Amino acid sequence: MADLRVNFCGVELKNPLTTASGTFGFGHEYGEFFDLSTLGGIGVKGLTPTERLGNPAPRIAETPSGILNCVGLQNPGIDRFIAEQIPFLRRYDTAIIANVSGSTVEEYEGMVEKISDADVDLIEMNISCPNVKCGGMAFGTQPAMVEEVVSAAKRKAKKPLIVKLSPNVTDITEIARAAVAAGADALSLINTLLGMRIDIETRRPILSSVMGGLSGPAVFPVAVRMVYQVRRAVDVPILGMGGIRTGRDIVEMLLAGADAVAMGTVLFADPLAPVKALQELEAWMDAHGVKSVRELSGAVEA
Amino acid sequence: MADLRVNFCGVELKNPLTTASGTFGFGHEYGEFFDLSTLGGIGVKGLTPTERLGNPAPRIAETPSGILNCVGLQNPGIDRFIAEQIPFLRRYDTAIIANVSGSTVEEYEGMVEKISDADVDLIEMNISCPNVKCGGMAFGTQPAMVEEVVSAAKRKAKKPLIVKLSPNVTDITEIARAAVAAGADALSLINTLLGMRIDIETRRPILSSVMGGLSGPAVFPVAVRMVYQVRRAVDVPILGMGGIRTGRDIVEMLLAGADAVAMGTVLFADPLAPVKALQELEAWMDAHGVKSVRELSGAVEA
Amino acid sequence: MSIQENCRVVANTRLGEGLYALTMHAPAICAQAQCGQFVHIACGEGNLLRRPISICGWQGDALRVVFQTKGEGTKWLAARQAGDVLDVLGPLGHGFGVAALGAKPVLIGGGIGVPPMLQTAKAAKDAGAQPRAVLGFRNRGAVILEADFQAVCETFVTTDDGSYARHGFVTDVLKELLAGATGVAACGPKPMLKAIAALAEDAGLPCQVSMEERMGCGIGACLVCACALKAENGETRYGHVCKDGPVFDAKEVAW
Amino acid sequence: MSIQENCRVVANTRLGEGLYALTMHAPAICAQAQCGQFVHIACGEGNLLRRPISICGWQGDALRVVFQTKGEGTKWLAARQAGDVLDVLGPLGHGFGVAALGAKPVLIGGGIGVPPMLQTAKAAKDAGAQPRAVLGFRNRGAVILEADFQAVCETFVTTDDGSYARHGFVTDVLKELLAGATGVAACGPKPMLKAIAALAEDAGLPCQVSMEERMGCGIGACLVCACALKAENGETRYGHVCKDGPVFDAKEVAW
Ligand SMILES: Cc1cc2nc3c(=O)[nH]c(=O)nc-3n(C[C@H](O)[C@H](O)[C@H](O)COP(=O)(O)OP(=O)(O)OC[C@H]3O[C@@H](n4cnc5c(N)ncnc54)[C@H](O)[C@@H]3O)c2cc1C
Ligand SMILES: Cc1cc2nc3c(=O)[nH]c(=O)nc-3n(C[C@H](O)[C@H](O)[C@H](O)COP(=O)(O)OP(=O)(O)OC[C@H]3O[C@@H](n4cnc5c(N)ncnc54)[C@H](O)[C@@H]3O)c2cc1C
Ligand SMILES: Cc1cc2nc3c(=O)[nH]c(=O)nc-3n(C[C@H](O)[C@H](O)[C@H](O)COP(=O)(O)O)c2cc1C
Ligand SMILES: Cc1cc2nc3c(=O)[nH]c(=O)nc-3n(C[C@H](O)[C@H](O)[C@H](O)COP(=O)(O)O)c2cc1C
Ligand code: FES
Ligand code: FES
Repeated sequence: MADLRVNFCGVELKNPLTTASGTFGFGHEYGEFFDLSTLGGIGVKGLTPTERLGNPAPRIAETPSGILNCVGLQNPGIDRFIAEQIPFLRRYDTAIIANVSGSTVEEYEGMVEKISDADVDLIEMNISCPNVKCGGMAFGTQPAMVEEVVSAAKRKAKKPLIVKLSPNVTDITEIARAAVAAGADALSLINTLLGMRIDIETRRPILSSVMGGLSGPAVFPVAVRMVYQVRRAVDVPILGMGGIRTGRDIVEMLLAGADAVAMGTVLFADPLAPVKALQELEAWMDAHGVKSVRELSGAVEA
Repeated sequence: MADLRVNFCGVELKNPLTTASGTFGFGHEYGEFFDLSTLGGIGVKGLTPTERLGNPAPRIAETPSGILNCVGLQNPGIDRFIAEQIPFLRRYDTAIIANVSGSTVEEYEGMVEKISDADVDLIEMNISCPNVKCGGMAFGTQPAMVEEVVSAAKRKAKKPLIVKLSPNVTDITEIARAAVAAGADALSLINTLLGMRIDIETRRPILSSVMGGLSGPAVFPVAVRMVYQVRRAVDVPILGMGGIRTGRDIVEMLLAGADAVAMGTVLFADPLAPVKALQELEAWMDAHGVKSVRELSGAVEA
Repeated sequence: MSIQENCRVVANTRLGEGLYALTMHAPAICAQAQCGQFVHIACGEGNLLRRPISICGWQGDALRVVFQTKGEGTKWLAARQAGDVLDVLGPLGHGFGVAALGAKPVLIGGGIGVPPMLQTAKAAKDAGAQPRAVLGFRNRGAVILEADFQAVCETFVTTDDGSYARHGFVTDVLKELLAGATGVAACGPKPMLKAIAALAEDAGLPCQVSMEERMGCGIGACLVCACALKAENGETRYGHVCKDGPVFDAKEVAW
Repeated sequence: MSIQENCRVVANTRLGEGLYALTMHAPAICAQAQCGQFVHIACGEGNLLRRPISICGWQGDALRVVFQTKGEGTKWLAARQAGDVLDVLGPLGHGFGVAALGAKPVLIGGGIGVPPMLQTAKAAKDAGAQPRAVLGFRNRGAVILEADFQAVCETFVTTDDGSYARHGFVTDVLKELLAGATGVAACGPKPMLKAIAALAEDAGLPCQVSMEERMGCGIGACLVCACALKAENGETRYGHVCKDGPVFDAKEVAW
């Protein structure tokens, strides 16, 4: 029997598979399809200081082996998450990964402080958000902004702080180094790639926000590459994501350098994908005599 | 009957469809499947000052709706291209787009000078190549390097100079502006996204070069987005490419801002894809009462 | 409770130009289905996302959907044959509440919005009401399910161009039926729904409308299928077509 | 001249664990095929790239390939049934030149490298030569096409584990046959080909080997299927398996 347990920043995960923030709501819906305790952890919808309504529809467009989305961080706000959702999630034997987003450094600080006192296991800080004080440029695209926002947040963090990187950068290792220098306990990547589709009949962008985030299997090779690069650049645990579909994809992401992984978009195609992928992972490990999933992390020979 | 003609930098193309450099060799092979005169233009394999052997195999890996490649610019060198290939290509009624790559500014200068005197219609300068004098960082990822290499090349250019942009950057508009400021007559985009796949059985990267270039339908939404952004940033013609598969994709790329397009990876799936796409384009235009393809360029309403 | 069920195609019949009725063996979904709900169908390896299609009706274990080909997904579905197996999620969303529509509901379908109204008509009738149906189509070639409706209740058909039945819009008929009506339910293009909602509101009748939006998960987790609703504070909030809908109270919708 | 042909599957037969023989109606390809060439088959919407498969043989308009399931592509191919249509490019590449192998060629196949040697044996025989075949397999379950070869020429079979026929490697048999041989041709795993090439060279015999590499276009345009060859200046140059090969003169290959 393969040992799937992973220790991620001091948090014991029963297996390396978590769900990607924003694709899994707060777990209720997929909980109708499988037991949420099957998962190593649940990444919840990105939270903001107060309720956010999100963008108008359409918020999704299909692309070859992927999707674009522009949900715009619709969420009930961190307080209602803490009050209403944590008790539900705690009924399951799985780690809770709270995902926080902000539009100023102060917002991030406040969120991290607040969520640190709530009953969650890990804090994931999404820095792909536009910095309203910097002309809307995403925090995660400039090393200086990364340092600033991560070090501010880290000072308030009483739980392990995962910094989630944007892939829309020239050099992901530079950003990873900045985040780790500023105190990130772990990194997660990749968030979505910026993309666009146009409805040729109406000649209008499909998404209400014109451009949106690309995710799904299409981005898997980009995600594997970035995890590989980041693994070689810094020394903190990595939560790898971007297009993971199967148990084999999990193995590949682990080999590239991830310590744990998250699955998102593929759930829309198959709500049982996490259960199947875990079975495949275990069967693959047994067939290959891999005793612990930890042996796989970063084990690519290159 | 729809008018497919496009004037690209003063060169009259019979239609907006060309082939992407490196996917079409020098035309011989696909010429067995269809008449090369069908094409608006042919982008030939990337040329270097002297013959290049390229990378060892494996040079290709499949990804969801895409591929990774690391051919490593195998080519016979610019002199043999001029002597042996131009005469063959000139037998067809189609524009010749010579694609040049270098590893120093001087190499680019020399290539552009030489190819300017040869019988080609357009020069496409691939700046995604590593700059050996700058620690191997790709020319196309730093505005300063872009300015330097493009202005040097432009001084030698006696044919329209298209600068081909790398998508592996934080802000494509910054690079586009640098290229245009330095004298680029047109821009082409996108080159491949950096990606990686690992063979989980051998635990080794599939590609001999570890990382390689992602192309094919998977990247289409990224390409559309970048063409859209660049169209709004600069005022030169754009050759749009990245994952184009059908006539509808051509329309979408034109609407985003391209003046002409190129098709590459999809040829491997279907050697007749260009012929079919042109038929679809024409039928679509007729059905929608679009008289000239030129009406479509940049006509997205956003 | 949503279910993932592998459903064998029993029949896939062409009803007209680009129009198909597909019946599948779906015991678990049929056992729970309600009128106005939808199923989310995986449409081939080439398409990552499922396609939402309304439930037109069911009989025993046989679930019927009626659809129009639009892009790759529905074209793939049109090519399915008896014996093929479909990967289906369902039944999803909130359907029509026939009880709230009273004893004399008017049920309106426009174009490819017609199918879900059939089971709704049956449900209303089974509940003891006297439904009437109004079905609007672009032209003669687009007419579907007329006989099926007539077998259930009094049915009025219109075509936009007058090439079949009454020339005009469903709203023309609705105006005439409002007097005796106790409620209105509709599915179809948004402008049609908006016009119907306005007529019902003027007449003081309850009105339920089935909305459409592009979907991801189909079950309420990804929040992409936003439908603008009126918030209590007078502003707009977003409900989700897949879970809060597809059927909404017309008064709630921010048109 | 390469052709794109839509080929109806005539039969797809399971030969063993993960092993299939697929016959398709391919008149245009058959009309031009030569032994040792391959076809490039589109394997379903989920896979962008075609899959290269050697031509095992043809009879009239019926082309036969024999393949082993490995990943998604070959699994898709294994699921095809009579009547399905395949999108095939072919015949591609340079095959075996039987004339250069002389009157007594030894033809060697290892595992899934066995299929292309069958038509090669036939071609040699048709050309008046007296071929002998040596077929090596991992174990009894992997043995394919033995009877087909025996119908053409004297055939020796080995298994790595001795579970069937002779225990040992094809090279063990080759050593015994070299004396009377005029040439060697082989297809199989690279280490096997390398060992065979060395034996043939020592014996001063011409040797042709069929190489494998991951492919894109399959026709020589994309240059991804590089095979390291010895350049005249003693360095390495890259030939391309799809166009210059798959069959190369063993002396040219930089092993
Ligand atoms: C609740 C609901 C019920 C529906 N019921 C029916 C029905 O009974 N019969 C029927 O013919 N159609 C119905 N539709 C519309 C149907 O879902 C679309 O026609 C279909 O998704 C188009 O897919 P495609 O691949 O053919 O088109 P494409 O345009 O290629 O699809 C591209 C993407 O856009 C989405 N999309 C395109 N049009 C629509 C649309 N109108 N609504 C939602 N998503 C869309 C697709 O799902 C896909 O993700 C319903 C839609 C919803 C939301
Ligand atoms: C000239 C030639 C002739 C061949 N003839 C036969 C034959 O007659 N019978 C047979 O069973 N197999 C043959 N092969 C091998 C066959 O092409 C691969 O097994 C097949 O491509 C695997 O595809 P997949 O999707 O099942 O596997 P995956 O591993 O999922 O394929 C992933 C990618 O790698 C490529 N790939 C994987 N393995 C190979 C390989 N060994 N060679 C080339 N590409 C590979 C695939 O084409 C695909 O692009 C031949 C290969 C070549 C180059
Ligand atoms: C609909 C949708 C909503 C998302 N919302 C968030 C979010 O709120 N916060 C966040 O950090 N990432 C968000 N993401 C990004 C995912 O968490 C993940 O990084 C990305 O989708 C890549 O993984 P995937 O390809 O498996 O989906 C969202 C992605 C999707 C598709
Ligand atoms: C096998 C291969 C080789 C390529 N070689 C070159 C090259 O030599 N020069 C260049 O500028 N681009 C090269 N490219 C990039 C393509 O020209 C094109 O920019 C990219 O593939 C995106 O288009 P596509 O998705 O239609 O293939 C190559 C791409 C592929 C797949
Ligand atoms: S489609 Fe995911 S919430 Fe509606
Ligand atoms: S596969 Fe393209 S050159 Fe061989």
